[in-house]
Amino acid sequence: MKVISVPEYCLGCGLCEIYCAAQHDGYDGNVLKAYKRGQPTPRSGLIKFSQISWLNTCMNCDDAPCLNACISGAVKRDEDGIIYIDENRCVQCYTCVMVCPYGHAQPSSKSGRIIKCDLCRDSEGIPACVSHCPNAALKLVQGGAEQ
Amino acid sequence: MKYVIIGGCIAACGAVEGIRSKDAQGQIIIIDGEKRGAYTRPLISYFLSEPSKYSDVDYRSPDFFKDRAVETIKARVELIDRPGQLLNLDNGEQIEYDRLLIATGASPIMPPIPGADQDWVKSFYTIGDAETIDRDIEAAREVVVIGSGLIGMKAAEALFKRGLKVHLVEKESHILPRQLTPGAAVSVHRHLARQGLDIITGEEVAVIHPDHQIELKNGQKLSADLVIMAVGTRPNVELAVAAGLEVRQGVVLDDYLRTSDHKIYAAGDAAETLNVISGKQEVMALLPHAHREGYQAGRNMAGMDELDQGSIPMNSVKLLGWNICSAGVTGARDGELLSWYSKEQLLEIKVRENYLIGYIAINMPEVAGPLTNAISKKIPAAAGEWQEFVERGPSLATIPSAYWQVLRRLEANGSN
Amino acid sequence: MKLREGEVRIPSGCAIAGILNRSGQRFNGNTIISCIANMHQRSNGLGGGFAAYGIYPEYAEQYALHIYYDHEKAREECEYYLNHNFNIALQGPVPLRRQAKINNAPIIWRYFALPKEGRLFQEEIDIEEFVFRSVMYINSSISGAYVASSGQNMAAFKGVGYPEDIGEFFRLDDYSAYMWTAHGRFPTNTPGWWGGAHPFTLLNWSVVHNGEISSYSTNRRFLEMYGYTCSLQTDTEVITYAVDMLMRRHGLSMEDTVNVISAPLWEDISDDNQARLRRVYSSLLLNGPFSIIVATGNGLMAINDRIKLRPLVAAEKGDCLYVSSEEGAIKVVEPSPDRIWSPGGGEPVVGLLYGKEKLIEPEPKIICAQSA
Amino acid sequence: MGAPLNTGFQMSTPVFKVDRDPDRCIQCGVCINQCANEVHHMDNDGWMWIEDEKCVACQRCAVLCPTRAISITDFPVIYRENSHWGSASIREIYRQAESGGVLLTGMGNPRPYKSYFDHLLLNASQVTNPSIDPLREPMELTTYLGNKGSLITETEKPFLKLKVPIMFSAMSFGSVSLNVQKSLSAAARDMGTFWNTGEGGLHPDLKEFGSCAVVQVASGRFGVHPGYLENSAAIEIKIGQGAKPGIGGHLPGEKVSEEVSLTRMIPAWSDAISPAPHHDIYSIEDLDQLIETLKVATGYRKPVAVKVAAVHNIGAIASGIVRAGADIVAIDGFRGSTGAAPMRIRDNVGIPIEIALAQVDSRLRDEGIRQQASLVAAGGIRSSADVVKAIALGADAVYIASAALVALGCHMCQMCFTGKCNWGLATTNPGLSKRLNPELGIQRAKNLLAAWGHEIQEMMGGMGINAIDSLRGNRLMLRGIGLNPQELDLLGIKSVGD
Repeated sequence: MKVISVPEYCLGCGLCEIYCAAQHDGYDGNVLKAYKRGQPTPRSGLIKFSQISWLNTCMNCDDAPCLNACISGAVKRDEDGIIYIDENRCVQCYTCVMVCPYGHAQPSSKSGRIIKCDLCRDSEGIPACVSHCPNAALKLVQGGAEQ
Repeated sequence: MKYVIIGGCIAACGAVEGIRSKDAQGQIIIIDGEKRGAYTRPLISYFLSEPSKYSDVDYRSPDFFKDRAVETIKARVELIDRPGQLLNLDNGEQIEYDRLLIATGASPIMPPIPGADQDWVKSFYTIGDAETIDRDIEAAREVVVIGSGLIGMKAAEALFKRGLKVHLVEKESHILPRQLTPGAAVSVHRHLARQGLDIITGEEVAVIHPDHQIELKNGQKLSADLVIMAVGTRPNVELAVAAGLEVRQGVVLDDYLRTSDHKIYAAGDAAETLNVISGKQEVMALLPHAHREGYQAGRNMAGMDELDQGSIPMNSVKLLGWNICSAGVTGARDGELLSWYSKEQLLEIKVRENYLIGYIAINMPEVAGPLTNAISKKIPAAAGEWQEFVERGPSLATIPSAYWQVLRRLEANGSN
Repeated sequence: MKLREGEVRIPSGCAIAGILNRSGQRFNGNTIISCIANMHQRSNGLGGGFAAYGIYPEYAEQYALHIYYDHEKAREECEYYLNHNFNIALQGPVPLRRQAKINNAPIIWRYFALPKEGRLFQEEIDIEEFVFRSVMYINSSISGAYVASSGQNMAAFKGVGYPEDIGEFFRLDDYSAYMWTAHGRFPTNTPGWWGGAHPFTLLNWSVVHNGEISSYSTNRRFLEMYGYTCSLQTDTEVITYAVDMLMRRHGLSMEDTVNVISAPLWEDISDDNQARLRRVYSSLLLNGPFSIIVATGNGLMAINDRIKLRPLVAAEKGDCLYVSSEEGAIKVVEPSPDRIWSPGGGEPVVGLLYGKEKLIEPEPKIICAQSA
Repeated sequence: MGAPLNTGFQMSTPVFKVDRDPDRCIQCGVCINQCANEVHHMDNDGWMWIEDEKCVACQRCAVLCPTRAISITDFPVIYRENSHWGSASIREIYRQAESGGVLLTGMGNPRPYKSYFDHLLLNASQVTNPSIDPLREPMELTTYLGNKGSLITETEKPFLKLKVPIMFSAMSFGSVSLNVQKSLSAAARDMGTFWNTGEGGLHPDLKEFGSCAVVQVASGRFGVHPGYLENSAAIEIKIGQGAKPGIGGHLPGEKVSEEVSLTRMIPAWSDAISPAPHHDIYSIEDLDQLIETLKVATGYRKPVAVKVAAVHNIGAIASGIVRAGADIVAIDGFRGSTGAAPMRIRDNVGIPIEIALAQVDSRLRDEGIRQQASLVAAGGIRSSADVVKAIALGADAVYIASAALVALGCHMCQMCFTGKCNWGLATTNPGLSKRLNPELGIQRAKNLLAAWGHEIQEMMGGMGINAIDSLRGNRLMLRGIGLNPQELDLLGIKSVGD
């Protein structure tokens, strides 16, 4: 599974980032609380590329470079095929960052450890970015990207 | 089919995964001379910096081999009998093989410096080394690290974090000589020096005196309770040489990761593989490569005929808070150098005919991944796009559109 | 002021029944009275009636006009009109049996008549169309006059009361017919007007009907475009006119007529003719619950609405065909039928005299729409 | 000659007031990047400010704000009103004194004229006949439009088959975005009904939807060529539009993008003005000729519709149109919408569709020609109940446009003519029109038709009717409430209780 963008219909409004941030770090989707009380950090960043934009989500690659490159075993794949970060194991070497073709996995500005899209695997339902996109420019689809 | 792998570390793990991706039944035997199972060598510096926190350095879960029906024999191989397709082990056993993988790794180089044979002069390559040093520095206050490659730098950082006074001696003109240009090295050097690391470049150790005085060639003397040797590694090719396989610096392989004997493959730090930038076979002793080569060799051993795609030299390292990523060619002779910098950030890229061939990114993790990939996948940009990337300020949004098109992020339907 | 039926539309429930002897053998009215009386509970004493075919063999070529008058002035006016347009072979009051259960009967006369040749020539229309227009004229333009039936060798006997009492009142035991239909009515208010009772007839058509046509206004407004004046505001009137228009004026076969008034669902229509019929005559789809018996001198057709929201049972015994709202009513007059069945929605039960192939013949002329 | 004033000063206060609750605002910037009218701003130092006078109350910011921090209200300073001079009248005079121009507007007549649909009530079966449960019994909505003829023996004329008696009304590419047309055309195809190109030609991307398109031929003849006529389900001659009877179309130059210009076959960025009349139709016999011409041009294989605005003498007009050979007559009531119209025309010309429809249906029946043409009612249909009422009054089907746009996200700000539709509908700006993802639009439009279809079936079932044919012109199913005898008579219905 992965979330893909449809740049043709991405408005660049940024709601995906906002809801992504509010979904993680224990804010449980409460945008107001996340932004008023905390330091919400989106897992996926919006790329505004001249006239078009898209959300730079994780492709959960079949042969994932990050997973293969991680020196500490912090990058893991769960039974659903979702690649996620075991933050306790991350030593911040950024090897995964260096090999991710999408520039998706990035260090958290708070902890320095790597954060990435985990398809909101800790929450019910579809990922927050998909469910809050006002224009269906994000889709949850099966399969991973080839690398 | 019976697979035998000499060596039990990263490349071996990759090979097991590769074999099992095609052959669920074949017998796999790993012959591993190390006491410890597969662990992540780069983690030993983290262990050294904070042993309680980083005690777990295993590369895979403890049941990794068992789950994949792999038999492990703790022994050393004395001889590869190619005509008989047999291995002679130091415990007297003989093991037959249908396919053999040489994944013997590398060993640290101990330079012939007078006094280097004293017991307080240590190499820093295995977890065993790290554990020894950890014990020895309980009473130590000062340390000299010889060599400022990645191992040396991480050793120096770990010991510095443990509260020791660290002297770093590099014979080249700047630190991280294989990774950084002189220009990029300056800022890293300053950053580390500001933190309190004593870095001496362009200088070599002449003698290590028994009185814990380390004399440099310029006559300067440093005192140290401990000396760490980190001047590089060399592939473990003795078995291959003895078996009559073709060996240069490492074991020579064809495009399918086969040695000159097509029943024998090699992968990891002992092997020479394709550097897609130089187009040459080189030893690139890096963990991600070891896994990838092992995996590919494993698949081919299991009957696939897949060309090895090759790889590029690349490194990511964090030193006292600074992240340094580099990949591809960083030497002065190749391509056009474009650079961008702001406070505590630096990006240097090397461009040759619209192709990116190398980069150094200091504290710029955002763009590192796509740049690495642009080099390794040889994705051409339109004329001037790399220049524009640097001029407009490097970011994902300024990466050449050709790159995103190859990743199919810019297609109209947006689907992958 | 209370509006009489014809000025107001009154929904009602009903019982219907019909018996046909296909060999043309005639039998008196007691049988159909027993049959309809068995369904007493389906009526409420506010309407009952019968149609009888083959009762006037001696005047078989004449149009038997049974006309109800509210008062003598209406009779005078109507007879003036009839005398101007028809050659009347015989006229007089319909024989009645006065008895306590039937009150407020109108003046009931019958005329055996044929249109005057000269008038037909003037109007340039055929004889049936002339009679049709005359009936329309009398019903809509002569106040207090109402044509109860206008066919040949047939008549309708109807009024306010239980059907068995109406049968008694009209001395139906004195008549012999090869086909009888009957109707018992359960209107939801007090119509008190004899014209509103069933069967509804036009020319040789008679219709008895149980149900309420939800499409009434659609059907009526469509028929009005073709010169039908719906003076009664009853569903039965609309059904009769619809059948008349389709079969007599537009020349549709019985099957095609069924495909219009009780059209199959679009999803069940496969042939283009059926689809075409639905497209052209979509406004004549009789929608809502009904079971009806449509009769002509040739026989009868009983049919349900297309999803069978009202009861209809049919039975056969020898030459006789029975149709009724309830099985019990048939069993009263024929305890051991050869076959008894319940036809599906939109599935017609057709009974014709031996030797007849259609409900009406000869081939009718097609008369196109006319502007008002 | 009018001329703009040499000052930016404006007499009027803003119409709307935009409030941002600082306790809720997280400065995410969605409001800023979503407002094409540039109401919201944030300085580099994080200071946020608002220009109320630019706000059109389209609600885009309020709807997308993730913390519901934004609310839009009427600006609280009201004019010194009296019962004759409302604030709108006063404000409009200020605007005209400043611009010297005709007041333009969009969407339908918003004035508080009587809405007859709201004075009609439907019947339902009780006891004397059963209502029908649409969940268990078939309930047919299939509708055929065209000249049905009176006799089965006649050669059948071409017709349209609708699975639901609702079509999407004319909205040209240019007045609306291509994505709107993509949404409606695919929804029409999937739901078995039709969409209408409007007077703007057929964009090449929509070629495959020609088979479910009613292609319009209007006074400007924009985009009309043989291939356009051929690639269609039916052809509609547009004489008039309910929002602006008596005047032509007006697509402001700002909306005539390159693509619009190619599709319409007119110069880019210039106003596209359709003449008020067809200059080849100055009388009814001319219409006859144009209808015949279009039929000849398409080999008598397509029904030809004529669309007129509901005006005073609509009964006679419609009769003439049918006698001129139209297979379908579309009547557009005065609530009908537009992408751009002079406000005075929109608000003061035409008559309600309910009355017009009843009159036309009765007139055609009186003349015995109702079978020769189908009637399509348009202009202000808001719900399935309006559809049922229109059909009971005599329509064969209805056109919806405003309702379809609302389904796609329209918030009725009436600013279509500016080309800055924040919902991406009435615009050709690529950055704005991408705001309607047709994938969503198609589903929303389909859902609307499906929902209305279900509701129509429920209402029909209640009346004991299981085919829409039996609802058509079934005025006994209607009763008037709060209508005077003359209105009841004009509608051909009885009062409640009667």
